[in-house]
Amino acid sequence: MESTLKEQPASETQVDIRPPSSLWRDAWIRLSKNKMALMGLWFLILLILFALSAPIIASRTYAYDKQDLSMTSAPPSGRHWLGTDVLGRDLAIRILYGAQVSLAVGLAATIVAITIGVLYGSIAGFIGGKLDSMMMRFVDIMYSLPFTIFVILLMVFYGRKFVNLFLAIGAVEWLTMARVVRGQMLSLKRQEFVEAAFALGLRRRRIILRHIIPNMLGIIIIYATLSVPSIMLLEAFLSFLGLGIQPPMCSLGVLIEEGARNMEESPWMLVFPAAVFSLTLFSLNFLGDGLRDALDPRASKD
Amino acid sequence: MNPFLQIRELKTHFPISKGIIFQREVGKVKAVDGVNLELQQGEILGLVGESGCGKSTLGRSILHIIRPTSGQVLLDGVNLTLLEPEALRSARKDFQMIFQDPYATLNPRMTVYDTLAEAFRAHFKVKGNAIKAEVVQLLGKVGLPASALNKYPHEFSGGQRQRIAIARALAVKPKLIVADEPVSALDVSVQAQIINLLAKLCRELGLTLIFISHDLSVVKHIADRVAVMYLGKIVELGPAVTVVERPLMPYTKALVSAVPIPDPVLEKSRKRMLLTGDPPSPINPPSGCPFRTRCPYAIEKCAQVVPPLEDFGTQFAACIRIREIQGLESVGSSRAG
Amino acid sequence: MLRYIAKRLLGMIPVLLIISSLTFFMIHKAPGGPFSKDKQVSPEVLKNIEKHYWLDRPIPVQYLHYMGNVLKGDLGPSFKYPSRTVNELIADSFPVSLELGCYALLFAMFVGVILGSLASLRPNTIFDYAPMSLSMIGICAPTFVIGPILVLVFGNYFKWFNTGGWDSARDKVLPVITLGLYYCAYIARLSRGGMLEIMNQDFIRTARAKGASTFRVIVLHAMRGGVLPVVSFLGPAAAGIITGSFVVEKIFRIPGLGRFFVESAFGRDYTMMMGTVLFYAFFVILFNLVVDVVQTWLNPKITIDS
Amino acid sequence: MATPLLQVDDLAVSFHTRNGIVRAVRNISFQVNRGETLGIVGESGSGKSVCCYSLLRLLPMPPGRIESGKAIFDGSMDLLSASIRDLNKVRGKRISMIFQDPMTSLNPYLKVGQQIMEPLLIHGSTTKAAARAQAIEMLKSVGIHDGEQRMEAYPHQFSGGMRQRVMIAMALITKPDLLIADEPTTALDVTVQAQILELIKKMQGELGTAVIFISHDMGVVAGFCDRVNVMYAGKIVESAGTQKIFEEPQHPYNKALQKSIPSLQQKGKELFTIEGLPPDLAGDLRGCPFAPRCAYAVDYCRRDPVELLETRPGHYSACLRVQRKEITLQS
Amino acid sequence: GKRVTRVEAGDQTQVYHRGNGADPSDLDPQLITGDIEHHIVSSLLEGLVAEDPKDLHPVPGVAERWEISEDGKTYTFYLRKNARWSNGDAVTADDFYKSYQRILSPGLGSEYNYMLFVVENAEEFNTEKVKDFKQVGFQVIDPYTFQVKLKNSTPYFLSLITHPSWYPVHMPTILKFGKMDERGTRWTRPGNFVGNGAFRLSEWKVNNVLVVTNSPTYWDAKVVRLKEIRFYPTDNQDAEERSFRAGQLHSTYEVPLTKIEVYKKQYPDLIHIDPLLSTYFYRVNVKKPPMDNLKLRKALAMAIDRELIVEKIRRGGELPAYNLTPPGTAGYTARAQIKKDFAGAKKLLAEAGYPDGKGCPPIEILINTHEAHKTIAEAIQSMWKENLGLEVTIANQEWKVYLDTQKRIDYQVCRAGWSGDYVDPNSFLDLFLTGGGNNETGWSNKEYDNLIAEAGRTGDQQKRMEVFQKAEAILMDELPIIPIYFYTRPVLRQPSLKGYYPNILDLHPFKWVYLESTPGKKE
Ligand SMILES: Nc1ncnc2c1ncn2[C@@H]1O[C@H](COP(=O)(O)OP(=O)(O)OP(=O)(O)O)[C@@H](O)[C@H]1O
Ligand SMILES: Nc1ncnc2c1ncn2[C@@H]1O[C@H](COP(=O)(O)OP(=O)(O)OP(=O)(O)O)[C@@H](O)[C@H]1O
Ligand SMILES: [Mg+2]
Ligand SMILES: [Mg+2]
Repeated sequence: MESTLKEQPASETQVDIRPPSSLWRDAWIRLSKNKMALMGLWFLILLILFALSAPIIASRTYAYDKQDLSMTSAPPSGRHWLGTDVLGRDLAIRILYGAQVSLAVGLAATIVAITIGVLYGSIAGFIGGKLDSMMMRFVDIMYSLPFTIFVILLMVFYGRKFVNLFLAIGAVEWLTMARVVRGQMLSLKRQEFVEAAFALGLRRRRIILRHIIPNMLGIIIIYATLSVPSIMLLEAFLSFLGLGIQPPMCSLGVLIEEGARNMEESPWMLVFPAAVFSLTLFSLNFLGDGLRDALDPRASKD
Repeated sequence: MNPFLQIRELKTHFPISKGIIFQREVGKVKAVDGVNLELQQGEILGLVGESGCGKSTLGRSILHIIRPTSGQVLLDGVNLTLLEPEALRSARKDFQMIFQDPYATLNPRMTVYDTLAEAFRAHFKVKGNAIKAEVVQLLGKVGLPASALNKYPHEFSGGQRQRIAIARALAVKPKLIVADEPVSALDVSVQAQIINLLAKLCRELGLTLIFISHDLSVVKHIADRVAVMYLGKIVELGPAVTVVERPLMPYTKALVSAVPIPDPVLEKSRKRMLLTGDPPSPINPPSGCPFRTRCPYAIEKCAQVVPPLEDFGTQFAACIRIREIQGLESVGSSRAG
Repeated sequence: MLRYIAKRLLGMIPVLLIISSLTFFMIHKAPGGPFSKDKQVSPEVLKNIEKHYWLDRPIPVQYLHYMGNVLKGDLGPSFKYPSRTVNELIADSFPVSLELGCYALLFAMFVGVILGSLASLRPNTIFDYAPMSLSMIGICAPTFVIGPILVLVFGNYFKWFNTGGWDSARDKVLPVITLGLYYCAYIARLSRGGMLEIMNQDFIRTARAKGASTFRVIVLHAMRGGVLPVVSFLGPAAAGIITGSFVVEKIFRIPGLGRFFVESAFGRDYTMMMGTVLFYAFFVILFNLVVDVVQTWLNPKITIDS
Repeated sequence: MATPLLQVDDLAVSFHTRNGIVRAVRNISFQVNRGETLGIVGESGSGKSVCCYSLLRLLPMPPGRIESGKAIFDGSMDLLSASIRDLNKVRGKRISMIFQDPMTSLNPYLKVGQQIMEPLLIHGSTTKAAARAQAIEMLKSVGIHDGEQRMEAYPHQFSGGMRQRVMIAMALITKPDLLIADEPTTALDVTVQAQILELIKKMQGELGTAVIFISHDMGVVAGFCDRVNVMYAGKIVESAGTQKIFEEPQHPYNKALQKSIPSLQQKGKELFTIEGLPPDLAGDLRGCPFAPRCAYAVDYCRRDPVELLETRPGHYSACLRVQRKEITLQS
Repeated sequence: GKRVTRVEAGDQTQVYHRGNGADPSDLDPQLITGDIEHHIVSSLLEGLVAEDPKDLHPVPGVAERWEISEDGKTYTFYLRKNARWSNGDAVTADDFYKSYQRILSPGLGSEYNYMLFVVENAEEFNTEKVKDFKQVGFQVIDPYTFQVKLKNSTPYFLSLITHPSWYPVHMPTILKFGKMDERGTRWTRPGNFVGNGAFRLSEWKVNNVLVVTNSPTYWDAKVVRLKEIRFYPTDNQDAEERSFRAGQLHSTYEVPLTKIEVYKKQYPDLIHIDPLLSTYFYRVNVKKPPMDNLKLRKALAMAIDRELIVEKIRRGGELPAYNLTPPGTAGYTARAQIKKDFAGAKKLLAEAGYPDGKGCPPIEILINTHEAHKTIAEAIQSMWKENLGLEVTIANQEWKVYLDTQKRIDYQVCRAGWSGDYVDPNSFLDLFLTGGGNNETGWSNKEYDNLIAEAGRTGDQQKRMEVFQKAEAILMDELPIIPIYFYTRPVLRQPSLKGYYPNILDLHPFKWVYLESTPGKKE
């Protein structure tokens, strides 16, 4: 059995073949074992697919703006599965279209806002000192400027373009993120492992991106998943100001507002859009929680 | 020949403040208080001293991990204290630290592979596979199996973590390492392995090493010279064997006499020179000689002058009564070391 | 620290100046004026009104005039309420908003942190999902949905609480919950994340080894570090909660400041708007300062480098 | 003989990780008597700490799992199956623990003083003031004399050795029946170390405290412990009175270990080391785990199961060849 | 135990809890502009002439009788001697004289001063063409005789002067807090306010509540049965409705659209749908192609199914509007009407050059953001699309931006509404005079202008109406506007609210209102 002894290094080379696992790869493995998170992921994918196929489904049944004033505010029925709205439009189709708009706006704007917020907050927190206080005062200023007027000006001078919608959302949503990230950065940058990375001679950018941000990803993800719904609702407000989507197009936020107005008489108008909204939110959050847990090697269950 | 590392009048003080809103500075911890040192390339300096005397702080100040309050550090003729941040950063390739607290200094979200590869990438332009080979080799050197690659710091034992930290410092192939108790958590066999490795690196590649340790036998074994610190100052400096076997300073003597011996019979039977008195606080150190409060030979004069580090032929010591004490000792000499 | 605070407070002045000038020029750039109505005011009358409010002068002159008054502590007359000054209106409504906001914030923090901590105890079990789902009600159902529902259920059906007003405790419960729920969700989730991060640390093990009960471990050992992310969220949240209560104020007929923020913008009530924006800015900055101080207090490793 | 203070039977602990099951502690049994000091030495990563954590159920679970075993404390309570409530009454009061990594084991958000006082406040009926006085006293006895001020400091303001002493003070303050000390003096200079060992000894003398003492410092073990367990790869490979361990090693690993001690070797020479790497604990270990690195190993060593058996009176070894008396390892 | 609701308590103590729409901005009768303030002020002050609670015909107010000269141009009012201000002062002719001087002084900038422009030289004084107020047609004959000279005979003069702009104000009080023509002084605050109405101001908390209590100094105090009226500003219809349902309000300001049907079915005794002197219409920018095309405008106007909108969308008992002036405005009903004719519309569209909508650039409907406007715009959008094949978009703008856009006539089609200030077709038809401030369509027609002017001069009511008929016919022929429906005001009222009658101006002299609970009828 001399050979078994020599097997020892052999098993090492076997380990060698495996690609070195990184935080993300491990996270994925762990995530794929988290049932709730997976359910969230699947629901989101499904919803996105559904939302994207809205025009196809719509052309087979009813268009999103097809009114039937003889069937206004009709409860769910065989013809209109989820009922109709005050103008007799098929709610199911409208929800699909609304989801399309809301998801697009919510996800895209969140990504933009988070990216800006994280970078901004990290830099401010990491470098600290004068730069930090200047950057944070800028955030204070942005917080304080009257958003409504900002949006109105944006709309009046640059038109009701979709880009401006993003601009408006982007202008506010990153602020809180920046502050939260800065707070995290302040405590993380004092951690010994950051000092060690520093002593290693790593570039600051690398320390921030590779060492610190992964350690606050949990918070970032949580915040991001919460941003999506707020942005969806913010979009409704912007539509109210005239920026954003225009009737008869709709978004989930607009549908919910409409539904809230009719909630006693025609509860389905609120229940269904709100359900889609909530499910999106729940999925996002369970996915987010799952991701957070997956990204924490110490919390691993497997 | 110019010394490879020159440390001049290095001081690092920490302000101590009280209160949250009405904060005020109530004093300073003089963790390092005027240290002068010179090291040749390839030399190993053992740094010993009482816990809390400022060894780690000295190490970190030399490497500018914390900015020293004053003083200068010259490495290979380059004054680190004057370097711009970016220049200092790239200069870090040449000097590394093995931290005392390995676990805290490992990024909890990085696998061992990432941690070590990061060190490579910091200063070398190498591709993935090459890095991997290097990393595996490095792990082998510190006695860890390749299966450790994909694990996170929390999945290791104390000693294993310490070895990861050592590997990380070695990864950039520095010219100077400050090793802060690098082997304290290792069993003797692994400890031997690491010490051999470090010694070999110094011998063969001209690595300069400052080796902080409490284990005098290890220090004696590996170090060329030993510096003894007390309350932020170097109080004795000389060849390792001499300092350990024939210490001049009363403090060093006490230290040496307290070294445990791995032999139950000898260990239980021997006599120790126990220090009496309170170790002074670094916030308000005693006047004059910092050791005088616990020194059996202290006289009034000790409270008046700060003893300079004087050359006594074989070694340097900071005590105004060395000669008298030596005289006393030669009468009733006792074994030391 | 005191110096730092003083410095930050001093630093407020330029920031407020920037905010006020930006706002001033922004609102004057926005189409429509305070006296544009669907029944057009005759030009002669309009001229007279504008003269009365200095609106007929060049904008920089108006600005200087306004700022001069502000420095004297006078925020000017309100356009919407001609017989009242902005100072009076803020003084009347702010205490209400402050009360509402404080209750809501306390509610959000209390419930949020509890739910978050509970969830963090056994992640990915029903004990995690349940409190998390509960906390998310606040976001799933936006204020304008949850508010009416609460009123319908507890005001109209059970008749436990009043449907509007701001006088008795019966008036206050529902709006506080409505306003707090949204922030509660954020706080719960952030504290879950923060607590999980901490609960895996070694020093929690130390606390356990001392025989500390789970409660003690959480409250004494984990909470301080665990709520750090919540704390940095609190600055924006507090500012938002005190002023962002517009919808709640409308639903529950609360005479708070929130509506002035919104309505002054919509009504182009320039002075009211400037007043509220300055006031708001002051609070934003103040809260952020408080947060920064609390952060250093919670985390001894953070030093304030002034 | 009276019942031992702690009787551990067949303890097995594993970690279920994504890289497989790491069996960190493999069915070990030992006992600790009142007033006795049990030393545990061994390979880094051999499961010493894990074994101790599992006694107080402090392992991160998951991924850790206590697979089997009993740990009867004081003849009555099984630490491994007791309710958390009961356990909490014991933890910190009757059994204290000093952790290996003082930096991460101290709460960075709390003042040191508060942390030292805490065990008293949790268990005792002491007032805050009394606890405080006691804490300062305790700090003094571990060599931190400016306790009044240091109580108000935070851990990161301490040096490594001071943090370790804080840990020690925290563990000793309740005067436990059993002290589990996981490398308590690694960061301490020899004078302070001596002082602290003296302190523990004094306590043992006065209160009959038993100590489980993990250390790599053979010198300290030699001077401080009554009995020593040598661990390797999750198993106890040798167990005997201190003197016997040092003088008559009964396991090749122990013998090799002793040869590696630097103080006994000549300066300038390479230190003796054990060739090869310790086995991967995630693997299935048949036979003697040390066999691949053992100078004495023969075929069956790698094949046959080993057990810890009494090879001489009071001296247990897990070496098959020693058990079969094929080799003697006298140094 | 069961809690006594506010309404139940109020019924016992004659405290009327009234949902009053938005928050009143001021109580100066000469500065206020909205009906919200109007309601409150009408309880605090009384003019020369008051309204009958049922049909609002002029009844004696401060003036116990009046004489009208032959030519209908001179009115002489004889004030009652027992009329008192709330501080005890007598109400005299001088008070009226000074009040009118104040409202007409240019410095005050009263937005409703034009209500007085029927008086000789009033406009001239206001625009500073006449400096001396003595030349204005007001005259104090003696402390209790007051004379007004009009420019033309104005048949609706007596109903005109029930408007708050004709209320007297207490000059000493005003002068106590500022100059006579100073805006926004504190004289309107509780404690300061001195009125001569049936109630006096006792509390005014912004956004919270405004309380008036009955005034012992009022000359007709014995008929006033209410002790107190509490006006609650509730600008959220749904919240208001919930409060009503919870028994916290006796009456609401509005009813949410969605609730109308429910109440009509379940609580028909609580909902009241009152007609309103108000029209909902679309303005059309006649200057901008393609809307400058009359045929297209006609096609658009004809392609709207107003019945459907009223029945299916509004559901508040509104009337479809085929012309501008609400039917029965002071006995006037327009004869000219737009037709609903989809086929005809199509034909017209083809004639306009856009057969089946082809070639017609997209039409944008501008609305200010509001759920109701949005829904109607969506419906009309769909109708134009279906019936005419036109591509229509909707743009919503925030209120002030929308006003600005409308004022600059920078739109194609834009939603609008108008309520008459007084019950007379003139209140609607003079909107579209050339260059009129509220025209906002770019439309101008000489003949129309002349007709409206002629109507102003005509004393004979019969003839006058005919002139208006002609004018409105022109308007409906040229269609600078597309009428859609006539508003109604659906409100909720507790049955215990008595002496409260529906009328076209939604005015309810509180003097006559009282509370009387009908036992055993609740829930
Ligand atoms: N959380 C964990 N997940 C996976 N493996 C772990 C975990 N904790 C410890 N281990 C493994 O368990 C084994 C025993 O660890 P332990 O900490 O008990 O070693 P030790 O004997 O204390 O070593 P040292 O002397 O280095 O502290 C090690 O091989 C380690 O890799
Ligand atoms: N960040 C800090 N703030 C305040 N005081 C500090 C800080 N870091 C270290 N000190 C103090 O400086 C002194 C020296 O600390 P240092 O860590 O250098 O000691 P050391 O010699 O390494 O001790 P040990 O052997 O115990 O690790 C100690 O008194 C310590 O309390
Ligand atoms: Mg140290
Ligand atoms: Mg260990």
